[in-house]
Amino acid sequence: MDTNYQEYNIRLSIDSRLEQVRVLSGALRGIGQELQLTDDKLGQLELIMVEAVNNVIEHAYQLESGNEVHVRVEYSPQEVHLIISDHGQAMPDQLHTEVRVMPNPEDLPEGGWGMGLIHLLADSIRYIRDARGNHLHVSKHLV
Amino acid sequence: MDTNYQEYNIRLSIDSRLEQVRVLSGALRGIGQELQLTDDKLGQLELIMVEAVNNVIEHAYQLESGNEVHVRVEYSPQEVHLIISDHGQAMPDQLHTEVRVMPNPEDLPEGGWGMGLIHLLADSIRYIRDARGNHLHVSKHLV
Amino acid sequence: MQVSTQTQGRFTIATILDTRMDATIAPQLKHSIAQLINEGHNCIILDISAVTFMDSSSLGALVSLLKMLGNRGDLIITGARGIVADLFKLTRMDRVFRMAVDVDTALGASLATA
Amino acid sequence: MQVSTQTQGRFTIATILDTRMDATIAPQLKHSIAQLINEGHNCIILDISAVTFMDSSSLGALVSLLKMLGNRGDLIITGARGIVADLFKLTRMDRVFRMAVDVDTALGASLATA
Ligand SMILES: Nc1ncnc2c1ncn2[C@@H]1O[C@H](COP(=O)(O)OP(=O)(O)O)[C@@H](O)[C@H]1O
Ligand SMILES: Nc1ncnc2c1ncn2[C@@H]1O[C@H](COP(=O)(O)OP(=O)(O)O)[C@@H](O)[C@H]1O
Repeated sequence: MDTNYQEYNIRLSIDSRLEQVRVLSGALRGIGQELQLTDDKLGQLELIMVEAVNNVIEHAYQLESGNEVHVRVEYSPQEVHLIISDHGQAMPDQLHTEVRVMPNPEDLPEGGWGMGLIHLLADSIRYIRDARGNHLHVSKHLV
Repeated sequence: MDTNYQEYNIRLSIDSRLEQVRVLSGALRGIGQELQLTDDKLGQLELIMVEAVNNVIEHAYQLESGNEVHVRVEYSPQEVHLIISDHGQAMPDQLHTEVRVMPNPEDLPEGGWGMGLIHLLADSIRYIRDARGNHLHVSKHLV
Repeated sequence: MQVSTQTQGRFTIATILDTRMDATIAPQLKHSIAQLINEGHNCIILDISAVTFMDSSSLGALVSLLKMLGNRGDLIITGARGIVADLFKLTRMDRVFRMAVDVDTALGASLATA
Repeated sequence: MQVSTQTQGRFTIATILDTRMDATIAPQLKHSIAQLINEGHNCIILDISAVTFMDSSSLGALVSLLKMLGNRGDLIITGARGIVADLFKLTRMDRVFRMAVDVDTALGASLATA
């Protein structure tokens, strides 16, 4: 447990239903405002979180409610970490190991941007599977 | 699990350190703003939560870090429930069963207002002890 | 989701009144604009200047509407800002949609090219 | 915690620059105002108009400062609003502290009673 008083740590969790994602967004924005993140950084963190959580609900849990989606927010003045955890189906490896190619705009895609956006917005991405589930660890520099 | 789309549910948790309480406050404010609570109600909910969480950290956990403090926020258009949970020392019964007498202002008290404030601000209070710990359940009407 | 509509010449201006366009809103968004299209409103200006957050599901819904219109009409997006504008840029979908800073600019540009 | 101080006649105006007065801030608050008192500033106007949230630990810190001053001086609280004003009322500590809506009112009232 980190004892640096400049570091903040909070865990958020919701049930795996898309309509619950907005309260998670609200919580993240409130945390960011309390810690005086800029609107820019906060918007980017919100988009990262929502895309990751939507993926968990839609793919890892196949839109089945009654499962927990966890988001851990770790803040230091240098960077913010978001750890999105689930105990559903794991993500295919190439989705997090390779920078994902965005769908071609000319094809008029209606989806498939989620992980690509996370790759573009994050400073680093790590995906870990352990006994407690799948953890997408994303970091974003603040300075 | 409630499936009414108008109901929102989120669980927040921090480590038992007073300096972490502000991120919990930030999260609650962000949630309240997302759900369009008035500033008045939101301020009251924040004071209830902070007083309860301070008590958990100071009394239930005796200012010992490394313990979890959980806050569950349940929203419906009619009311908000806050459930503050810990696995520390339980609260003396008369603190939640009786409306607590506030310290006399003339005595120039330097504390002892916490539970009294919660009684004054909440519409109902319940304290439950079970295998998972102590749960202070507070509700506040919105209409 | 709340949308207010208004007619201006050959254009139907649909203004999103919510501040959030996410995966819950996307199907509703698709439905209400599709309804406008089915009623014969083929030149739509979608004003999203009130929107402070948008995710890729909503972007997908907008693309489906663009396809629905095909070359029978127009869908112009106005007022994207902050992270909403970023979403269009990062996905390069700002090249596919006609976009304008605000409704007046969209109307002006359309007159000029009419 | 950040406090800015300024002198006006016999008054020292201490302005809290933080928006939050909580259990983490309370000891710092106590310390910095106690220091002012120890330096001989006995008539203090504590302007908390920037504060949007205050808990009972901070209220306790203010009471300890009031005690420290005893009848050697004055501690006037200005600018309490919203839930901060409610905290003083709910605990009935608004009867114990001299309170004013803003610094000017506090200074005016003090002149009138001087
Ligand atoms: N958390 C996840 N768990 C399992 N599979 C996933 C997860 N996230 C994404 N996927 C799979 O990868 C594909 C691409 O995901 P993504 O790039 O986010 O686009 P989208 O979700 O819009 O289709 C998804 O369609 C899904 O099959
Ligand atoms: N969550 C708790 N667990 C155990 N004891 C508690 C708890 N909350 C309060 N107490 C006890 O009750 C007393 C009164 O609490 P309270 O009215 O909140 O005032 P304060 O915390 O300011 O002293 C505390 O001093 C403590 O001894």
